[in-house]
Amino acid sequence: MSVNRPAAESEPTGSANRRMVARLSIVVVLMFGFGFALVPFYDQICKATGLRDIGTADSVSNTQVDMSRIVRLEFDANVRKLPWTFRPLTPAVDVHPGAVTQVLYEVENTTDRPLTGQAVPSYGPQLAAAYFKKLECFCFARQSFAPHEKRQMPVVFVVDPALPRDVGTITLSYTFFEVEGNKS
Amino acid sequence: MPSAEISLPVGTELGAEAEFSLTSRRHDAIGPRGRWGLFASLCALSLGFALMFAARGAWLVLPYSALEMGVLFWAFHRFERRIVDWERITVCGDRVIVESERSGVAARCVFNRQWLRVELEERGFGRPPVLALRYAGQSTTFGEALPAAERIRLGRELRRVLAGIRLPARGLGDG
Amino acid sequence: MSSIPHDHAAGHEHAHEHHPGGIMRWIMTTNHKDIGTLYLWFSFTMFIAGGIMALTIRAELFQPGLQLVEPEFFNQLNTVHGLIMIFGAIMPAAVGFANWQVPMMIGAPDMAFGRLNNWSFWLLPFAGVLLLGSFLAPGGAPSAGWTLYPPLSVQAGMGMDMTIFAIHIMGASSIMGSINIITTILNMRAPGMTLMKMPLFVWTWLITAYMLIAVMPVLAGSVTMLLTDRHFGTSFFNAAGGGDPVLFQHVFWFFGHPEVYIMILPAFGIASTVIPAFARKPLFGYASMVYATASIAILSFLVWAHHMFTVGMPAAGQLFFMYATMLIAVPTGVKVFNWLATMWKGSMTFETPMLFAIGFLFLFTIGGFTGLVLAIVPVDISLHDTYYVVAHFHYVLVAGSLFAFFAGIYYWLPKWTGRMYDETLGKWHFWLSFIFFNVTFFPMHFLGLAGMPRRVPDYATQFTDWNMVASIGAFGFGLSQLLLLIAVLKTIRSGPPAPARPWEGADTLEWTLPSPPPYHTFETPPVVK
Amino acid sequence: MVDVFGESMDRIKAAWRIGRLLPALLMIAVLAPGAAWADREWNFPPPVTPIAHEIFELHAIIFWICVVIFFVVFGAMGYSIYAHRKSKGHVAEQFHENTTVEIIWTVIPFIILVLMAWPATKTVLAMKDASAADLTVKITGSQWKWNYDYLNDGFGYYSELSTPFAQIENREPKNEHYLLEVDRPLVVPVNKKIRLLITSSDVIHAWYLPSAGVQQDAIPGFVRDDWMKFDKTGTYRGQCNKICGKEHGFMPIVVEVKSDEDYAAWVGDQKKKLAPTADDVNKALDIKDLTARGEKVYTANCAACHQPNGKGLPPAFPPLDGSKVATGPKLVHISTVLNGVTHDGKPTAMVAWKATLSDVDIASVITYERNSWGNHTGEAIQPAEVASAKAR
Repeated sequence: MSVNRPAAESEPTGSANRRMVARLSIVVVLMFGFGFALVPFYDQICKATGLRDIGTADSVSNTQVDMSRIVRLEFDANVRKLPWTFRPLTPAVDVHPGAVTQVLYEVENTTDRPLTGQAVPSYGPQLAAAYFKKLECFCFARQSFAPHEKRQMPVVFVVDPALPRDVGTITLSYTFFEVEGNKS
Repeated sequence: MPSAEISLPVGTELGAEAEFSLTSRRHDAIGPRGRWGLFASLCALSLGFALMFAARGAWLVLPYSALEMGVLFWAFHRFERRIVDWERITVCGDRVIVESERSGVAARCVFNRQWLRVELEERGFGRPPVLALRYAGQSTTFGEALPAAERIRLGRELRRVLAGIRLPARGLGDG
Repeated sequence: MSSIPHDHAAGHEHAHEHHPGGIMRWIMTTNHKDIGTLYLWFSFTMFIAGGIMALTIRAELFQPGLQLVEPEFFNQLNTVHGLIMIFGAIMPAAVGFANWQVPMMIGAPDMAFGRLNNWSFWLLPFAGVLLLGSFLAPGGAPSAGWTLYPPLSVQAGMGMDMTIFAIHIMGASSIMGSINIITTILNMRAPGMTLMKMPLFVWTWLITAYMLIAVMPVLAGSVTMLLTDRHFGTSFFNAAGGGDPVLFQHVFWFFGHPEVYIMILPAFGIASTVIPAFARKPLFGYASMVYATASIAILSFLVWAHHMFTVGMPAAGQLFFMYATMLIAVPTGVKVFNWLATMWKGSMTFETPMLFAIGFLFLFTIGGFTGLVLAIVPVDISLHDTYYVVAHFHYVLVAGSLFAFFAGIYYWLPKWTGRMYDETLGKWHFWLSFIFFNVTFFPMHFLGLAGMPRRVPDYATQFTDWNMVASIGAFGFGLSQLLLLIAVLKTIRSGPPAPARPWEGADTLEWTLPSPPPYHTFETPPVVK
Repeated sequence: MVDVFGESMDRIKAAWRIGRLLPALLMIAVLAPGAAWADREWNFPPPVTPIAHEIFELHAIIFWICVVIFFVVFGAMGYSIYAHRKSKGHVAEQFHENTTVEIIWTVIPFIILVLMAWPATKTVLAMKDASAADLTVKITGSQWKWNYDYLNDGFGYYSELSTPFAQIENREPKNEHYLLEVDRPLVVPVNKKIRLLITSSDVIHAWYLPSAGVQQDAIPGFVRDDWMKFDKTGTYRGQCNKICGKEHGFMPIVVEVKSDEDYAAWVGDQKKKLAPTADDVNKALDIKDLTARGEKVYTANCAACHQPNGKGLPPAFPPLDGSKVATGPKLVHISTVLNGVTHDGKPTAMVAWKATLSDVDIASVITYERNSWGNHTGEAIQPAEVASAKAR
C-alpha cells in the first residue's frame, strides 16, 4: 500500500513560516531594546533604591561616649590607576567609642592635567563597617584636582559604642578610583 | 476488558445506546491544586531568591526570574487547557457524530456513515499520525489525546464498524 | 494520504516506520526517545572535547616547567574544560536519561511538550559551538576559570562574551528541558502511579528539575551583570562605582552549589534503580530516600558560601555555612546506608551496570568524606583552591555522576537498542576506569595538602612525583573511555537481540515494553497497582 | 639540555616504578594523611603558627573519624558483596524498611558531626581575632607580584618571582625552591602578632601561606584583615592561590621569620634605604654594567609581558625587538618607561614605572632594551638623562 504525505497541512507552510519569522524578529528587537534600555534603567534603579549610594553621611543616634574602652584606628590609603599621591596624615589614632574624631588625608595630583577621582572606603575587619559612622568625608563626592594641586581633606567620624567588644583594632582604608571620562 | 477500565493515558468510555461510542480525554495525574500549588511554591522560591539578590544590589536576577515563571505558567496553563479537552465519536444508525471541546470551543460534526472515509494522515517530524475523518468537503480529526498505536487501532475499529461488521464493543487496550 | 489498511500487521508497520528518515528525522523530531539519544550523543561528544582539554592540561603538568602550552592558553583550557564538562557533558547526559526514561517509567506516551523538547536540545549544539569557538576569538577563550570571577573576567577579551552567550543559551535549554520534565512527571503519570510509587530515578529528576527552575535565573542574572559591567558601564561588581566583586561570587555560587546537586541527584536516581535490580531485592527505605533527596535539595540552597570561606566573611557567616554544609552529610549518609542495606542479604550478580554502581557508591563516598573535611572552615582555609579541592570534586562529579551515568548506559542499553552489550568489554571499561580514575585523582589529595594551588601551569619541584602519577592516570582514564564508545557501537551494530527484560531484578515499567520500545510507547497501557 | 633529558628519563622511570606499585600505594594512600606520616608529600607542611597547629590537628581528627567510618561502611559492603551473591546461591530476602535502623543511622552521623563541629568552631573564633597586633603589614596583590607595606615603619617594597625564565623553559636545571623564591621576601619577627591587611590593585588574588594556616583573598577596593604569629624562625613559602591571569602560577610568597634582634636590624637597614637612593644618579656608567643590570631589571619587571626574547605577546603586549620605541629616539623610550602608555587618557597595561624603579634601574633597563635581541643602537642611557626627563 502506498502512502502519501498530505500535500499541505491545514494552512500553507509558507505563511506559517513568515509568521514565525515575524514573531522571532519581535523577540530579537525586544532583546536588543532591553539591552539598550538597561543602562539608563540601571542608573534610575540605583537612584530610586539607594543602592551604591556612597554620598550620604551616616546618622548617629547614640552619642554616649564609652570611656571604658579604647579602640585603635588605623588609616590606610590606596590609589588605583590615578597618578596621585594619597596618604593619611595620621597613620593611627586611639579613640573611645562614641567620641567624634577628625583625621586628615592629603592628596596631590602629580600630573599636568586636571583629574577627578572617587574614593571608596573599606574596613578591616569587615563587620566594623556597620559601626563606623562617617559624619563628613571626602568620599561622599567626586573630588576634582587641578594640575599639581595638593589638598588636605578631613574625615569626621564616630565609632558606634555598640561595636562588639572583641574588636580592638579597625582599619579604615580608602581607595581612590579614577572616574570614567577623564580626558588628558 | 471493558474499555472504561483501561487506564492510561486516556480515559475511554462507551456511550449507552449507540452502536459504537468512544470518549477520549487525557489523564490528569496531579490535578489543578497540586499543579498550581507547585507553581506557587516555585514562584515564591524563585522570586524570593531574586528579591533577596535585588536587595543586595544584584537586581538583574529579577527579570529572568519573572520571565521564567512566565514560561512555567504558560506551560502549566497550556497543559491544563488540554486536559479538559475531550472528544467523542459515536456511530448511531447511519450517522457518525464527532463532538469535541478544545480550548473551551465546542464542535460537532455529523457525517453520513456510508460516505465517511477514515484516513491516517502522516505528519512527520516524529509526531504521531492523525486520524482524519472525511466526507465531501467536510473533515475533522480525532484522537488528539491518544498515543499513536491507539489511533491506528481505533481507525481499524472504526472501519470495521462502518463496514457494518458487527463485533462486540471492544476496548482499545485488549486488541 | 492513505486510508487505514485492513491488514493488521501492515497497520503497525505503517505507524511505526513512517517518520522522516535521514538527518531531517533528527532535526525535526519531537519524540522523547530520539531527543534522549541526541542528548546522550551530544554529551558524549562534549565529554571527548572536554577530555582532550583535560589531557592537554595533564600533559603540561607531567613535569615542572613549561613544555606544551603557554600559561594563558593553559588557563583557557582549564576554564573551557570546566564549562564544557558541566554544561556540555554532565547536564545534557542527565537530561538525555530523563528524556529516555521518564516517560517510559511513568507510563506516559511522550514528554508533555514535544516541540519545546526538540528546541531545548537543538539550542545546545549552538551553545557548544559558541563556547568552543571562543578559542578562535581575538584574545582566545575565557581564562578566568569556569567560575568567571570578576574583575579578571571583566578584563578578558571577546571570548568571554561568547561564553556568556553560550551560558545563556544553555541556561535557556536547561530551563525549557526542566519545565518539560516537571510538567511530564507531575501531570502525565499513569493512573495509579502516585508520587510515592514513582521510581526513584523519576523522583530525583522531579527534584532536580525543581532546583533547576529555582536557580537558573540566578545564573542568567549573574552572567548578564558580568556582561553589563564589561560593556555598558554598570558597576555591579566594581568597587570604583560602589559595587563589590564578592557579590558576584555570592550570586554565582547561589546558583553553583545547587548546580552541583543538580548534577549528582539524577546519578543518585540511577544508582537507586540499578542496585536493587542486581541485588534482586527492593530498594531499602524508599520513603527515606525521597525525603533524603528533598532535604539535600533544600540544604543545597543554604550552603553556597562554603565556596567562599577565604573571601573574609565574619565568623558568624563562616560558622553558619560550616554547620549547614556539615548537615548535608546526614541525608547523604542515609542514602549511602540505604544502598548498602539494599545490597545486604540480596542475591547479587555483578554485571557492568552493577559494577559501575558499586564503583559510584565507593568513590562517591570518598568524595563525601573529603567534602566533610572541606566543610570545616579552618581546614578549608588551608585547602581552598588547592588540588585537594580538585580531587574532591572529581571524586564527586566523575566517580559520582559520571560512573552512575555509565551504570545507567549499560543498564538501559539493551532497552534502548534492543541489543545486548558485550559484557567483557563493559567489565574492561569499568575496571580500567576505576583503577585509572584513582591513579589520577587520589594523588591530588596529597598535592593539595602539600599546598599546590589549582589552575597553575607550572609547579614547584616537590610536587613532581604525584603530578606524574596523576598525568599517567589521566591518560589511562581518557583512553579507557574509548572502550565505552566501542562497546556502544558494537551493541548497536552487532549485539545479540535483547529480551524485553534482560535483568532478572528489574521491575520498573520500561521493562514491560519490548526492546527496543516501539517508537511511540505504551501500546498496552500499564496498570500500576 | 642533555641533563634535562637525563633527568626527565629518570623521572619517567621513577614514575613507572611508582606505577607498578600502585595497588600497594593506594592502600598506603588511604592510610597516610594522618599523623603517622609527617612527610610533606603526604600531608600539610609542618605547621609553624598556633592556628596552623590547630588546623593540622583538626584535620587529623576528622581524617581518622572518616577512616573509621570508611572501614565500617565498606567493611559491611565488602562482606555483603562476598556473602550475598547469587553465584554462592544466596537467595534475596525481601525486606525493604526498618524504621528503627533508619532513625539510628540518621542520628549517629548527626552526633558525630556535632563532635566534629565543636573544635572547628573554637578554631574559627580564634582565627578571627586580629586585634592587638604588634605590627601591621599591608599586602597588596597586583598582576603578578606582591607589595608589602610596613604601615608602622613607613616603608614598603615589591616582592616578585626570582626564578630565571631559563629554568621555567627547561633550559637550565631547576633550583631547589623553583617557583617558590622571590627577590625580596616578607620579613617578620618571631613570636609577634602580625596583623595583615590584604587588598589588591587589579583582580582578585589570594595570599596563601599553608604552613601558617593563612589564606585570604585580596579583593580590589576592599581591605580584609587576617593575622599570624610564628612559633619559630625560618623561611616559609606559599603562592598566590586565586586565578589572576596568565602569570598566576608565578606569583610566589616567601616569608622570612627572624628573631627580634635580626628583625630590628633589618628594619633599620630598610629605613636607611629609604634615604636618597644609594645609587648616585649623576655617576656615568659603562654600557656593559648598564646592560647587565638592565637584564635583571627586565627579567623581574618586563619579561612577563614583553617576554624574555623581546617578542612580546601581540596584540596586548607589543614586541620590543625591532620596535619603533626601542630603536627610535631615546627620549620617547625614556618617557614611555617613566610614564607608561595611556590610551584615550586611560592607563594601559604598560604602567608608569617612575614610582617603582630607581633612575639607575630605568636607565639600565632602557639600555638593555636598546642593545638586546635584534636591537643594536649602541646607546648607553645614563641615570642623569632619566632624572632630567623625569623633571621635565
